[in-house]
Amino acid sequence: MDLIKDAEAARSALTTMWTIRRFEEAVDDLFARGMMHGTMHLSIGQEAVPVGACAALSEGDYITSTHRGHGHCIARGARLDRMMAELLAKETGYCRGRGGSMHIADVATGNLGANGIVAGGVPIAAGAALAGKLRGEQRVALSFFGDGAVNEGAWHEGVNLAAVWDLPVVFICENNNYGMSMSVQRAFRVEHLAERAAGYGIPGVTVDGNDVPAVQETVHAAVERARAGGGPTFVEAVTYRWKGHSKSDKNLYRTREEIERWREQDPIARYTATLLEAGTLSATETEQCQADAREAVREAVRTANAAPDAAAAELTSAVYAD
Amino acid sequence: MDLIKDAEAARSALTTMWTIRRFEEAVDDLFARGMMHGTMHLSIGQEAVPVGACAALSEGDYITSTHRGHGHCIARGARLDRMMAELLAKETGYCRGRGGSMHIADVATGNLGANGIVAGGVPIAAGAALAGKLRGEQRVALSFFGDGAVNEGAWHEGVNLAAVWDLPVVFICENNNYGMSMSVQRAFRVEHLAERAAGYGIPGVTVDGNDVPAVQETVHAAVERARAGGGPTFVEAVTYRWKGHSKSDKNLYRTREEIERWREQDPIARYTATLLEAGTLSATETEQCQADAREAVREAVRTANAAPDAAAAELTSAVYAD
Amino acid sequence: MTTTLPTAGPAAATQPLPADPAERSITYAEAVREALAEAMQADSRVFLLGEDIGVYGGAFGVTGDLVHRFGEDRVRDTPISELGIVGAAVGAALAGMRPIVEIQFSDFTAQAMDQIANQAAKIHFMLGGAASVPLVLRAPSGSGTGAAAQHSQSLETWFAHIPGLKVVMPATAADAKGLLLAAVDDPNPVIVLEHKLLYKQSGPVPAGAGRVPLGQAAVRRQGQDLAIVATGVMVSRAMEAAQQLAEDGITSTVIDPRTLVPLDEATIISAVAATGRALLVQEAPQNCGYMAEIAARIADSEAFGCLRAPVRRLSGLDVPVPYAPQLERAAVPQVPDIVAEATRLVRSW
Amino acid sequence: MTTTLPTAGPAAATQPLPADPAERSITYAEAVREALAEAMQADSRVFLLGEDIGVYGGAFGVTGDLVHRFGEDRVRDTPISELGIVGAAVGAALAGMRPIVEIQFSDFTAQAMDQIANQAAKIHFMLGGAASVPLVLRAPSGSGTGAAAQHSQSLETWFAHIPGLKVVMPATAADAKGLLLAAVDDPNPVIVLEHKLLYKQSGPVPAGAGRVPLGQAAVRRQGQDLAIVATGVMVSRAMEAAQQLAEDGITSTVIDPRTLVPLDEATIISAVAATGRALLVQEAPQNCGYMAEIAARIADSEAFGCLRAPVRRLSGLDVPVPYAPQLERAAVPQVPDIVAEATRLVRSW
Ligand SMILES: Cc1ncc(C[n+]2csc(CCOP(=O)(O)OP(=O)(O)O)c2C)c(N)n1
Ligand SMILES: Cc1ncc(C[n+]2csc(CCOP(=O)(O)OP(=O)(O)O)c2C)c(N)n1
Ligand SMILES: [Mg+2]
Ligand SMILES: [Mg+2]
Repeated sequence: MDLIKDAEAARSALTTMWTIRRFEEAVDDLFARGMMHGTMHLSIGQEAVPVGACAALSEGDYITSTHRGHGHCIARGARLDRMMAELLAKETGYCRGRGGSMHIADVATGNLGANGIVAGGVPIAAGAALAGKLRGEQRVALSFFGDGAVNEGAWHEGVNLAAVWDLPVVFICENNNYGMSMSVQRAFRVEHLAERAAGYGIPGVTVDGNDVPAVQETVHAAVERARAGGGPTFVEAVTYRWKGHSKSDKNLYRTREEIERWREQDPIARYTATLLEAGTLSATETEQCQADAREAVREAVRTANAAPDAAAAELTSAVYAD
Repeated sequence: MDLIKDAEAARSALTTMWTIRRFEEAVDDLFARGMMHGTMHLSIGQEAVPVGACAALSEGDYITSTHRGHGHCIARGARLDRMMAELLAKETGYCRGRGGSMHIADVATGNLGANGIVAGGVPIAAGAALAGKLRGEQRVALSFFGDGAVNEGAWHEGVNLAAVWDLPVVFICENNNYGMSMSVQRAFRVEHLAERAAGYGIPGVTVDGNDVPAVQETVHAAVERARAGGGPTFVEAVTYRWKGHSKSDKNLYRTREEIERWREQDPIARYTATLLEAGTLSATETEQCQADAREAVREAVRTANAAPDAAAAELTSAVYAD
Repeated sequence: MTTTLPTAGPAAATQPLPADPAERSITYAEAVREALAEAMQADSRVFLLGEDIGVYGGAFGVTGDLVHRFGEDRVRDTPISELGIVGAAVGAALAGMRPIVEIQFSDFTAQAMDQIANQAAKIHFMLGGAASVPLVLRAPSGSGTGAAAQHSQSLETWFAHIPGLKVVMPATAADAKGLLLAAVDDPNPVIVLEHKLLYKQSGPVPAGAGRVPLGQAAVRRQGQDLAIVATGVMVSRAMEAAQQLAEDGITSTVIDPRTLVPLDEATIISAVAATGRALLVQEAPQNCGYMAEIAARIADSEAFGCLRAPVRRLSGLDVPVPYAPQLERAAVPQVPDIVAEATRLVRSW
Repeated sequence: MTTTLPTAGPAAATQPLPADPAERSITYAEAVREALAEAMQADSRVFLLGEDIGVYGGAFGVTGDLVHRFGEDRVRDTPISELGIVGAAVGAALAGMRPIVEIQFSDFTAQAMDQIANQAAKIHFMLGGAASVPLVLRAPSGSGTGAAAQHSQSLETWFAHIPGLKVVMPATAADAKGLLLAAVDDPNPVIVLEHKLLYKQSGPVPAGAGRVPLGQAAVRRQGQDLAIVATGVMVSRAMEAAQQLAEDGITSTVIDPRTLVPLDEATIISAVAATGRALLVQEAPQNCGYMAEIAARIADSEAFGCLRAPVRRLSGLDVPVPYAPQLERAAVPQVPDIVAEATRLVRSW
């Protein structure tokens, strides 16, 4: 797949990036108006990573996601109305209102779940890859996590298992430069997080995480390597979150200037410019992508709002599977 | 300190190596005769690591130890009689019979404890080093652990904290090639465990762990670096345990030939030969070291045997400090 | 080496929950912060470590501006690595410091459980008393914020089950300060489970207010018909319920144990003996929750002979905490539930 | 999505502990191994992972030669990384496999607690039922081997407190096999706490012996004067005590719950109601141990009105398990302790 030259692929990628942005803007707005509950972690500004990475996957592949997981879920193909319904605590939500933003997942698309636990999905991805390998399948598991996750024990153990067992996993770090308020400069003593990979005997590569074709290409190589039995790869995609970490964030740990500089690297604007320059899509077409996304999100909010609230009656019967 | 040329230092190091060996042989024997309880992890064949490493430390420095910790405790200067008393479940033991082999410690010599948990001591060492640093002291903390520990989350988190906070810690891996039955070849995808260090931005060095002067020299450099504010170092000392992992080991995972090859690398014999060759000690003197060690261990067994058994009466009052 | 379990604390003081308007009133979060500041001021060995406790001011704003007052060394932001952080605190405590760790959500104690349960709790005993681990772990606990199953647990029973740990659950601003100061003084590892919903609640904390000793329950209200024992955020719900019950002619003694380990068992037992009925209210799921321990102690105490009714527990449902606000509310006891249960207990027995 | 807490299991069968000499007798460890082999034979989704379970045969020799029979892929040695191992098992289970993890000592579940309690237990619920985590965790539990405080714990209460987990404690060879087979069948995460001291004990396991359903207690013996509820290694101690008590004219019903979650509460309650006295015996420290839950349920059940005596618990001391054999023995209930406590209970009330 060529996200620069292939018009169909480009249209899809650009629309998905816009969809993530519009979806999260809607969430931000609903939250601000008191119509949404809990806390929300928005990935606005980081859209190139989920879109580029998921574009490199095939049907049947698994992903594990994070607390900042709306983008992953959308990029992997989930339905917007069921996502929005989940956030609005509706019975029609993906988790029937039991999980909310931090546990959203469309299992049908191989999404094994967002995770409220930093690095929680990393060993889970290794295990999903192991399952495929034991069955002799060609499935790859892709694990999304943030820079902050890389210092958790779960990350270390999960990556090492995948490495020594040659598991088909792609570990993709969304390095948005902060774990909450902790900058990567303070949390690591290496310049590139990808330097961690060598200690596990696996390749590590750093890519511009605001460049969607670059992300797709890099992840694609890692996916192909994994599928061919070459084992895991650690991909570090450097990006930035525009919004606060969550709703409690007063942005005291970074400057307006820094945020401004990164906003100038808007992955959607950059990709649009690339496509126009390459002549892959016309301005009308890129605008259509944006409009389609807005309409899809609007429709999702409408559908979700109309759905029945999650019902407390069946709480205790939902704990165990049978 | 020059363990090759300095006769006093050499005498002390050689005697300590013999003491560890004789102590553990006595333990092995007492256990076999049913006079000792629980399980024991012997470090016979690995004596160069604790002796070389502790020779590089100063008074006031801390160590954390492991389940295979008799050597660390002895090399750091503990009393043999109180150690033996502990293993024999006596009231005079270092832990009053409550800890046993896996929790033995002489706190007075800065030994913060053996540990039944693989990698348990690693973040503890980082914290002890942090304490010294916060008080503006010059103390170093040295953390012993095995190759198996390096894959634990606790190891990862402890090492990273030390790295990002520039803590005066020396992480010393006793790579005896196996974590129980798991060979380093199966547990790691790197050739030298020291390669892990780079991912934390700290130096990593591999040393012949059966060469006591080499261990001392390498650790000494790391200690000096730490004391000078240069932060932690990861030292991998490659060695081998002659005995089984513990009492349940049937040695099914390695060959007699492999064990034989390593026995030929006996760190005590090698060091003795080095000293004789260098003319630092005479044959009479090296034999005296051996004899002194045997006598000290015998005396410790006698003293410990004569001591009263640990008393159950004060169990519940021993849980909380006041 | 003395405090053993069960410890009957000193006779509990009767402490009314309603504020005396003459007294200074601050929030629970401010009270915690004040205790942290006073402890650091008084003792150079005290320092804080945790995720985002520095310039961010803590996920729940508890540490606030402390980093500006005490510097980054003593208000130490950490990478995200709970096991390493608690382990480092254990090491620092062994080496003579008095670390106070903030675990961002008490759920993440799961990550640090080895250092909490296998190291901090046991080292003093395992080393035969040769060392101690004076370490305080603060961990925001409980549901009610819509943060769902991995950010809303009430795990006190995990800690109370491990000999060597002390377990504290402050329910008022004054206790949040006073118990924390006592915890810092204690030579043992103490885990303080603060409740997220209480952080913004204000209460009287006299300016010079000092320590509240561990092991002393607070009798928040006295009555004749039943004894209600409640912890954490359930204390204020129990008080509200008691008020409503009183209007209905049912009077209750409300006891807040404040510290679960050591427990002031005597105060609870005598209140149950006096009223003949016990209602035990917790937010945690019922199965093996802390109130099972209280129930078991009552059922094997002098109060046994005085029981006029079964010992009743009212707990969170045995479910992970759900996200949807209506489900989340349904999953833990609310004031009307307490009123209903108390009424049933008194009217049917 | 049905099994809820508390579950009153099907009426419990009366199962005598003493062996019928006509039946095949194998050790508890062999019984576990047999279940593992049968499960792997029957279902290609089943595989094992854990530290040293391959050529070493397991720290307690449980997996033995299985690696030679099923290969290194399905009897998978792991690096020392409990959190990673359990996490990988969660992932494999989500992806359609049936992993069985051996945690070398149950104490090391502390390392894996996040994946056990925050992931495995909650995923089915958090995802609204869209996925399940059919995962079995085997963990050798208990004291008596001189391995001291970090290798000897009985942590069942930790797991029983987390909704979403099932908790099993087999006390005989037959149950070790039958309950494990049932656990493998179960679509939920099940933790099986095997007891180290039982591994070498033999018991009747009929050649074709199959599943023992979860949620069904075993009444090991029947009597009139009191009901003894015991778990793990305490079951055989309780049986020995009951034998001695009988010689002294005191007859007891001995109940082995076998699964703590789901619990066959009905069998326990009716035995207590019938005898009017309950003695609850566990190895774990008393405070917040599982028997607190049983006591609490008794104190709030139909049996309440039938109680002729306080509900008595006999537990491990609230101390970390000590190393010295004489201290270790003193720290947990022994047969004479059970006899003494039962006698006191019957004679004084
Ligand atoms: C184990 C654990 N520790 C702490 C937290 C609280 N927390 C949630 S997100 C977060 C920051 C994560 O940073 P990063 O991994 O870089 O992801 P980002 O938020 O930047 O996308 C923290 C500390 C958590 N959820 N889980
Ligand atoms: C957390 C934890 N997991 C597993 C064990 C069981 N165990 C004790 S020692 C050991 C092997 C350790 O290997 P290594 O670190 O290389 O040290 P060595 O025994 O070779 O000295 C294992 C698996 C343990 N004690 N703690
Ligand atoms: Mg980040
Ligand atoms: Mg080793």
